[in-house]
Amino acid sequence: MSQSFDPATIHKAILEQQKADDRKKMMLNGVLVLLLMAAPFAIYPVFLMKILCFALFAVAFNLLFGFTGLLSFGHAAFLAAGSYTTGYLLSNYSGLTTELGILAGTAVATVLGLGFAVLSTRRHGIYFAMVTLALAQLVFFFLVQAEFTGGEDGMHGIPRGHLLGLINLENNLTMYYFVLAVFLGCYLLVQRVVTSPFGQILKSIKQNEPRAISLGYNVNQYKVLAFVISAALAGLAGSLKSVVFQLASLNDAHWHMSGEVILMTLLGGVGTLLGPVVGATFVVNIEYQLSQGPLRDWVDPILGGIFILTVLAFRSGIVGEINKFVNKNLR
Amino acid sequence: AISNDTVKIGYLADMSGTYRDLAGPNGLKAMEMAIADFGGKVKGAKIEVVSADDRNSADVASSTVRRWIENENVDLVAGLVASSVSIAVSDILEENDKLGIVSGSAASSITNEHCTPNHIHYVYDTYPLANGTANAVVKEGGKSWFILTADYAFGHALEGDVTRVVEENGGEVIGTLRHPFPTPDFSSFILQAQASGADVVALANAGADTTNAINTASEFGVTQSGQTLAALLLFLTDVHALGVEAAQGIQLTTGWYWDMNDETRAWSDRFMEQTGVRPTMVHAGIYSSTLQYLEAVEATDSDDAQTVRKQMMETPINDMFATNGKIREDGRMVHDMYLAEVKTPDESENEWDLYKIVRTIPGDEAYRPLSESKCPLVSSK
Amino acid sequence: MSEPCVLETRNLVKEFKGFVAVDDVNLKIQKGHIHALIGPNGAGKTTVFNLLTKFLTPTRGHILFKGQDITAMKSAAIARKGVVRSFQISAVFPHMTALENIRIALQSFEGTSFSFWKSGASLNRLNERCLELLDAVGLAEYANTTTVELAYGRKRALELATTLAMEPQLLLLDEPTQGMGAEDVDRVVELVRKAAQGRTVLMVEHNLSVVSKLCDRITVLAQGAVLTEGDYDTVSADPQVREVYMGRDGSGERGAASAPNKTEAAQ
Amino acid sequence: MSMIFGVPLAVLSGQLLIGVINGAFYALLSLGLAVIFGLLKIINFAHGAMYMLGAMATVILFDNLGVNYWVALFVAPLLVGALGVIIEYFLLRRIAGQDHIYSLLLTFGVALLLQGVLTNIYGVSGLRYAIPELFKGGVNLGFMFLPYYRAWVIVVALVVCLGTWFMIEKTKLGAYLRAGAEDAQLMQGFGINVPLLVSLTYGFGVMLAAFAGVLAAPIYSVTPVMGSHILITVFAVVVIGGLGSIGGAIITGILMGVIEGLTKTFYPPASTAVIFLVMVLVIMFRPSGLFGKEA
Amino acid sequence: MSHEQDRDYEQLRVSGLHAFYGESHILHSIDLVVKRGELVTLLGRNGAGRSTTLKSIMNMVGRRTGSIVINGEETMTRAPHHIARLGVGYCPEHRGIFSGLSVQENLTLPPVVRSGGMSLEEIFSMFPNLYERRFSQGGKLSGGEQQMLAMARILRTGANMLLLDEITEGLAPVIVEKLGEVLVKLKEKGLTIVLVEQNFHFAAPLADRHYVVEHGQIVEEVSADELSAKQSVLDSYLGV
Ligand SMILES: Nc1ncnc2c1ncn2[C@@H]1O[C@H](COP(=O)(O)OP(=O)(O)OP(=O)(O)O)[C@@H](O)[C@H]1O
Ligand SMILES: Nc1ncnc2c1ncn2[C@@H]1O[C@H](COP(=O)(O)OP(=O)(O)OP(=O)(O)O)[C@@H](O)[C@H]1O
Ligand SMILES: [Mg+2]
Ligand SMILES: [Mg+2]
Repeated sequence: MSQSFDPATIHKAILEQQKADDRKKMMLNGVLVLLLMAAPFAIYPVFLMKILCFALFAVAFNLLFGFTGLLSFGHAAFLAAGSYTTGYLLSNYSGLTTELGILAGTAVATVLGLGFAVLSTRRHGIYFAMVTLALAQLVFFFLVQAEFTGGEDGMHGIPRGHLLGLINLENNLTMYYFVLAVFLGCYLLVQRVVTSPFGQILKSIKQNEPRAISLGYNVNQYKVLAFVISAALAGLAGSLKSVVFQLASLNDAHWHMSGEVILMTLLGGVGTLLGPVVGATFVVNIEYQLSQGPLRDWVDPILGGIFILTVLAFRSGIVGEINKFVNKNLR
Repeated sequence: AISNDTVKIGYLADMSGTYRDLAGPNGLKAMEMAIADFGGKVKGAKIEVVSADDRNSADVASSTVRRWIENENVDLVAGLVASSVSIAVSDILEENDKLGIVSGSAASSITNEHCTPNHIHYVYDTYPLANGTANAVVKEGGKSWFILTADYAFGHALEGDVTRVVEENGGEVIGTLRHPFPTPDFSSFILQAQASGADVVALANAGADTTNAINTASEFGVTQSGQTLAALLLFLTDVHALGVEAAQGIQLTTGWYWDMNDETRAWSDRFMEQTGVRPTMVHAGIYSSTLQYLEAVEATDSDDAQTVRKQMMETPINDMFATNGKIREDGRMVHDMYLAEVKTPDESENEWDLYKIVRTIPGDEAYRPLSESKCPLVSSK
Repeated sequence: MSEPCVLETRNLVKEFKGFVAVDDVNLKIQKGHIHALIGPNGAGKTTVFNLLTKFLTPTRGHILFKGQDITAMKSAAIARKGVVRSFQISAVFPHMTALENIRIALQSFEGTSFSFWKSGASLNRLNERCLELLDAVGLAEYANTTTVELAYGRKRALELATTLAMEPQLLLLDEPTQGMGAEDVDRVVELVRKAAQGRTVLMVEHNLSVVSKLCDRITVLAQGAVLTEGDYDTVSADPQVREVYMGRDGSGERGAASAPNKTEAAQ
Repeated sequence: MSMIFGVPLAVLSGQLLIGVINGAFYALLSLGLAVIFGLLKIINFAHGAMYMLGAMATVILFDNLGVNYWVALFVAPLLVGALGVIIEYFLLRRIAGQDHIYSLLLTFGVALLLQGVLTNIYGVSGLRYAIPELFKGGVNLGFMFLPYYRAWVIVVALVVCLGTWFMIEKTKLGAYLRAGAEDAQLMQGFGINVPLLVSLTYGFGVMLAAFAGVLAAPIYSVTPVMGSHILITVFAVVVIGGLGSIGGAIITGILMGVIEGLTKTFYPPASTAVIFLVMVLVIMFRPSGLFGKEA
Repeated sequence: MSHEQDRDYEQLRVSGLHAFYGESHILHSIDLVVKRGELVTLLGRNGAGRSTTLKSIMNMVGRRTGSIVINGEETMTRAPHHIARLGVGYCPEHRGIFSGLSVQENLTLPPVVRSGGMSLEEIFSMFPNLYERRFSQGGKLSGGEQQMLAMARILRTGANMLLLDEITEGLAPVIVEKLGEVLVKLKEKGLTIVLVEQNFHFAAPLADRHYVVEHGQIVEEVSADELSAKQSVLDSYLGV
């Protein structure tokens, strides 16, 4: 106790540790990038793109849920906003280049996110979840009613078009690398956001909101910004998806989709960066494998079983459990 | 020649959701029956079946079909129930020049504005359903109509078709009411239908909505108060679920009924042995279309989509499902439809003894004439 | 009384559904003072704090900070003005390190709190100040320790350090020694004394030995209203105060004093 | 005939009555949810499935064992309640004290499981169940034809709702439950067998859902998916009423039935969306719902 | 029954008690014995493990090993509600008031486990504040009022062994004084009391014996008559 601690030494130790952590992060990022670059040579690219779109969606959701502590039950609305907007624009304005269509979809989702955020962030816990759910249901209702969405049938035959008017995206491999680039960009952005000065405030709000208020933070503004970023990324995921699959459908807007993204995130590991990616990969795969195999009539009950098992047996998710294991055994 | 020495058929349908009973796992059984009846091989080539649950999602369906085509060399995609799925899938088929046979979908747009040279719509669509039923009911004196419409594309289309037929026959639609999809409780709507005083209350919806509406109508005594109930899209499974008590007297149009003749009965008996239930028109259609497809493959010794489709269009269809059916250039398989009436409890001898066939509607009269078609494939335009 | 008044309340009232918790309270806190608010349980002390920091809205009355009416301001704005409270129940960010806890407070002066694109390393320049503050409360060695793992007393110290990081002009402390052992109480007394230099402190405290050691002026609340006001000796001599608050013994001392001698123990 | 916004008054009163009847269903269902959430802090996404089980059990018991409606009215909820106790004992108990979200996911999983298994056995077209002989037919009220069965529904649902409300808000057992909701461990430290209480409460909550299911069997199409459609709506009702508010759930249930009914009259396509609109508005202005205690 | 009156009757015997919260090992072999009618304190620094000891006795911690015998019954495998029914009244740290219940409901909530508890009137006369606010919600009480309520409600149950955790925390000196009187009365009635207390000034005159807890172990036992002799040892343990 009487031992004196020199702030400079401590500071140095802290910086060292930061550097070590950064190195680890870089390495992990590197591995991820390499894996994804090589993947289409082993796995069907459209399937990979599906995984990437959902992974982006889950990463976006996790920014809000895992890092800000806000459980949105309406994120499907942004996915749908992105996919319908992009789908509509690309189908109806043939002059539009693909990336502009995607940007427009993202922009609409962003604005919608701002609307949701303003209406919901003052509420807490379950109420927050329920307001977002209700708003998303209204969006769903709008999409069912509106003429341009094609109602139940959805939008079909959305052209993939040309990137920057030059690169033809009809080719699956080209499309894949475009989607991958966007995904990685967003993933790194989120990685940055959660460690940024802003991310620190989000973390503090998640852990102890009244205290953050008493330190002079207008927490609602922070929540709104986090929400908007999350919505924008979710919208981007939707936009990409509509280009990849060349369709937009009501499934994107259904509350089951909002539930599914929660499952993905949880299964992968809430509040971890890689978790949602792993979770999305897992869920998309499982659904696909099951619906092909002899158990195809049993997809729902099996998914149900996975829900139950996850919650009971590994609540911190795949990545979370691995982290725990590593921390316990290798530190 | 037959690619890879295999004819590979992908069966894609809703296996677990709302439309499960319509086609679903039993549809796969019907397809397997057809393959077995055909002999299990075409021209020495294997016939393989892969199947998947589309989960009623265009996303799932399209990624499955892409994968089937690109990685597994699937030649034919069959089943196809939800219209959103059928439309999405036919786009992909066209892109890759593979063949699809839609058996479960109702939307007439599938061979109209959404027609492609790569698919066939086999069993029925909303046009003859509306046509057949509305025609018959108006002719029996049901002049003023009140339509309960499921509020989405399919319902709207059906409503449009009915309105046209009713008005053409000198009737009048005095009210329409669009209800959300799905609606668990119809009492409010039935009450409004009763209050309208219309002769006929028509249900332009499907599945659980229709059965719910019929149940509620019977509970609120719609027919007792002198109104006629007309269900525009009602499957055998729906009527079975409702029971003749609630459904008796309802008129409906169907593409096929298991108890029409010895041939249909014989096939249905075999089907029931395997599945425990009587087949719907979709099950029968899947059986028939698979057979027709395989015969075309055999005749042309090819599994190329265009070759087979052309052959199928040139061959009249005569089997237990259809008499003199023909596939038009827009992909519509045109065959006779039947106006049926649900039996009364006294008439019905067992749980599947549900319909009496009132009238046969010749195919050309039933389906949308090519002259009205919006399909760009139609040469006469 | 030449010193200016930092905080003033005028006829402050808070009613809860017909129950008056704070009844027409006029407080004047002088600059540089450590001012104590004492009174029996349920007198309304915490409620007054809540009103001052706008965790509750006054039913009537005004609050003035350095002459400016802040009655209508929001909590966060008041905190940014320099009126900062620490909580009756320990308030920290449990899954951050001690250093990060303090950094959150310092960040509010940085103007980069919305910069979601900036690297986290940009915050490192705050670390030095954080460590200074941690050192001041004797927590330097725990800088990198996650807060949940800290013992209760240390959490309190951390919380105080965080509060100090806000450069408060007026510090509101609600029972800073509650639940602490003798050792910690003494440490906190020292801390508060240090923290009070150049600042004004308003504190609620039931431990009278702390009050007597620290406070320049004391306001006694009872049933929501001011009973009396003065320095420790005046107040503790007041028979009314003795009756409603201090009790016969009047010492009200707690663990801060050394263990009692035999005579007291035998009593 | 007098008209309101182009709707005859008679039709309107009919719609109001229908709204109240549907509201009684909502009330029963949301009451169960509110009991489970309010007392156990479990977000029971299996509630729709339990409602469905109640209805399915009624039909299956009749088809296989010839159990009639009146017996089913007791037996089906008891069976479902027992299943609830089992689910609580083997699953939910293990995540007690964890974040709400886990109970939501767990029960959602249970719902998927039950629904999926039954779909594979019974299909989705619906099972048939006849209105009990006693309630066949109806009475003409002048402005509408009221089937006897619907009248019965409203009476019995209200009685059950009020009884439940009384038990929870006014009795000692209710006080135990409310206290257990806040700090179960401490309650147990006082000598109360909280784990048992929790199991029974969950069982009771799902029994209410199953009871609604039995009432629904003769009038709605009984399918394994019947619960999933209604679930989200019922959740909205509970939130509007104020999570955990028992009385709120009942009153709001009826209120929402009426609002939905009126929407079905004036602008039918919005009738499922209207509840969510109301919910957004309510939470905007009354953050903890119409009858909720402050959050 | 007769042995229950017996002053030498061992009401609580804890031996070799270890306790864990998840991974962290908090108690390291605690041994203590409390006789009928005794008032024993657990002293120690913050975080020493005193509250954890009480919670372990109630079986409210993650995992325990060792032995806890209450009224002659081994309770290691007993559920908490069973332990309470043996006549144990527990007043937790941080009060544990049920905020949604009214004061009166809070008071009458814990079931009576034995006869001989106080009546509501007695309690209200002891704590007039509570009487005034009896219809308020528990959560709306002031800190001190909650503390009184937490203490008061176990007096009603007739428990004959009380585990009290920091009951003077946040109370005005007058009330603390009154609580002291209450404890004396309870002792006179023959109740056994285990008191965790920071306020040594309060505890010293009441207690028969003191245990000093440090790092999850009992490091010292001091009886009332040894107090002055061991003053300096105590001071050093308590960091005075
Ligand atoms: N939200 C509320 N609703 C109703 N009454 C309240 C509310 N908050 C506080 N009270 C009442 O107001 C009175 C003052 O409470 P307050 O918490 O300010 O007391 P205090 O002086 O801090 O007491 P203590 O020293 O015990 O903490 C108490 O009687 C309390 O019951
Ligand atoms: N729920 C918990 N989970 C993990 N660790 C805990 C938990 N509760 C207490 N601890 C740890 O156990 C140790 C002993 O805590 P305990 O509460 O028993 O101390 P105490 O002697 O009562 O001190 P205090 O004066 O702080 O109440 C402390 O280090 C504390 O951090
Ligand atoms: Mg207070
Ligand atoms: Mg303690």
